[in-house]
Amino acid sequence: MFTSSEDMDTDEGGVIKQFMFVNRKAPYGTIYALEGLEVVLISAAFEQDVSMAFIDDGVYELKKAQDTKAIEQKNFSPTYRALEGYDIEKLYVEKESLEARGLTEADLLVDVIVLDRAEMAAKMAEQDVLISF
Amino acid sequence: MFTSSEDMDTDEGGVIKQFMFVNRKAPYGTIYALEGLEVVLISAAFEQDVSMAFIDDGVYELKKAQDTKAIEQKNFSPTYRALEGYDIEKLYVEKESLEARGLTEADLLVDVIVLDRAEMAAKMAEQDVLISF
Amino acid sequence: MLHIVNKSPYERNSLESCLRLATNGSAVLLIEDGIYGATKGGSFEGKVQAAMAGVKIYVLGPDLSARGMADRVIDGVNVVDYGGFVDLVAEHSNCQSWL
Amino acid sequence: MLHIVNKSPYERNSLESCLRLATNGSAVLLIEDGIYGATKGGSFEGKVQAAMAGVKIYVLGPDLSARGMADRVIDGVNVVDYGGFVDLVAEHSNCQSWL
Amino acid sequence: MKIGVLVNEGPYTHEASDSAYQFTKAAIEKGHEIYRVFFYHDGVNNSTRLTEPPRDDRNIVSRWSELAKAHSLDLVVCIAAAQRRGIMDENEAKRQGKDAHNLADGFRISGLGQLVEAGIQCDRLVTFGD
Amino acid sequence: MKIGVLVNEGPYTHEASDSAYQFTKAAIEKGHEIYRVFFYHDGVNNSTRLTEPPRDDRNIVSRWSELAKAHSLDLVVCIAAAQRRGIMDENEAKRQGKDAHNLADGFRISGLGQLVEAGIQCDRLVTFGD
Repeated sequence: MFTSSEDMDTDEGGVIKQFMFVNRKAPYGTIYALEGLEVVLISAAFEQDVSMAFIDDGVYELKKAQDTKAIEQKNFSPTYRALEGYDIEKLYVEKESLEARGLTEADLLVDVIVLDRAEMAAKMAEQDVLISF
Repeated sequence: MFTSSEDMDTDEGGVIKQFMFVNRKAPYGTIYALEGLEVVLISAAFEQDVSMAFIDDGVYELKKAQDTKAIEQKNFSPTYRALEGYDIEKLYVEKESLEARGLTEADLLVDVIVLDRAEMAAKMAEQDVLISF
Repeated sequence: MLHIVNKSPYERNSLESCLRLATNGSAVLLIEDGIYGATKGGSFEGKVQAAMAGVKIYVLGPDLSARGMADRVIDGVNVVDYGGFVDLVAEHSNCQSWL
Repeated sequence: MLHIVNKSPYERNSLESCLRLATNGSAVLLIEDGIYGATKGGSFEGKVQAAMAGVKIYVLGPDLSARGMADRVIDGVNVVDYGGFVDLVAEHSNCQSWL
Repeated sequence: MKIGVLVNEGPYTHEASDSAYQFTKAAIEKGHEIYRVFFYHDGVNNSTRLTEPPRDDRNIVSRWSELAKAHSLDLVVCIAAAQRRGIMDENEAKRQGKDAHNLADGFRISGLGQLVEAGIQCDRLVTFGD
Repeated sequence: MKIGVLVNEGPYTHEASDSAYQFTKAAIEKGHEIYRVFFYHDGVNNSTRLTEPPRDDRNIVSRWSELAKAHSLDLVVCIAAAQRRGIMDENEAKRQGKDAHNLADGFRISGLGQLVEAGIQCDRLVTFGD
């Protein structure tokens, strides 16, 4: 699923931009979380300063214990654990979004950086490129 | 736009059911209001007991003074006024939805029956078929 | 009457509108992203708890498990599979999907 | 920073989340069904009024007129056309669409 | 019991088509009659035979085709919605002067009246969408 | 200024494609360079030449084709998203063993890297979607 290698030309003349992929949707109900991950993985080949933000229902993407057998969709949640291997290590999760949903860091399947709303807002504001799903 | 005449076979053996088309989406941002109207108009040919419910952002569909020139979409709001000619006269609008949006009956482009939430709930419960957009 | 809700109550107003317009004695089935409405600990739980005085709440197990929420179901909410979904449709004389 | 919101605040949480995460001095442009967030008299107006202390609110005129809401704009909200939309994008160093 | 199913969203992007498929399969297993599955709005996009999902993913279109074949299901695609979105059978393509068509096996294109008629004929009509 | 545009929803169902088109046209009129319009998720459905909207409605697909022709726009359709949803050019159809293709004039199919590259090359990237 994540093996596409088209357009891997990374010779962009050394420009390094801050890219943030903003995830606000729950998994499986819509495809945005999955196709969002596909962009994130491709972006790793371009040697940019990449981060992901998980806000609102986007925090559900990281919930442990996903088991999709009965809905016959592919469980793509292990991919979040593979991001480290792509040097994508900045996974920011908004504290207020977690709390509103009764979740804690212990519920998440990967190590994240929890930011409160002010910190998250500041982090978003400093990006060069924000792509939202 | 509303002239399709496929499958106008109305010989259904005299069954008359209560059909309610439930409109909960604003116009133009999505196509549901427009394509919903297309079903409503077709249903008129089947001599059923047809009504429409306008709940939540669906009440915006009936707002006066729609002018779509600048977004280059077709203004389909006059169609609501044509419904009477199809004997579709039961347009139910939820009072609470209007109020939450700061609208009154005077803002609507067609005569409607305003129901409070309890009346609307009872009306929905008595239907045979509900189709929601 | 059976009400079907497939949206997260944190993202959209569907479940809130459904609960506002469901008559006493009707049933509400939560599917797809709607399953989050059946889970414990979040800020929407209180509204669902309050609604349970008048309506029966069901949640689709396959969608719960997919999202890793199978062990978070609010007490008193009934978990069903697709067969149970079909039974709910058959048992109630009409249904409305809150899209 | 420019925030773009295209959803009704009565249907989704997009505008509320945007206002929660917009830093002081940033701009918010309401387009498509998002324009209802810029209109007077509804239950969301207070939140927008409060936000205007910290952020500038813009609304897309073509989408307002399409929905018959051109005469309902909250005082202090700026109406722009597609050209003004482009200018807002150019004037701010980055932008985020709250889909 | 006679059941009608309405599918309002396309494949993959929303879970609606998956849910409708699982519901339909379960209803058949329970002995109910699926009178018709009607595809409206973006739901018409479930009927293109040109999809080619990743090998490790479900094939939503052919899954519908196969279910239709196995149980003689009536899968109806709304003509007006299909025209807006680029779904054509051979006849429509000819009529519209198009050089290609893409309707998958087991689907047929017809009018919205087929949805209303399903509402009249069926004991229940269940909607799946966004 | 160099501007990139990302379109995430298909034609007609959501206003996203309309807004993206009006924005792109206005940006060109203001003298900006549209570096690329990238179609992702259901946005790939904007690129099928098989649509046939009602005569009194806008033709979203050919409007994009014409704008591309008039201003040499680069309209790129994501290959992975296109395969899931049944959008094929002649090459892809051959490669996948499909008997038809439906890509409209002025669009080309390519990889997701083209989106990231647009993010790097452009001064601004604006997203339209649901």
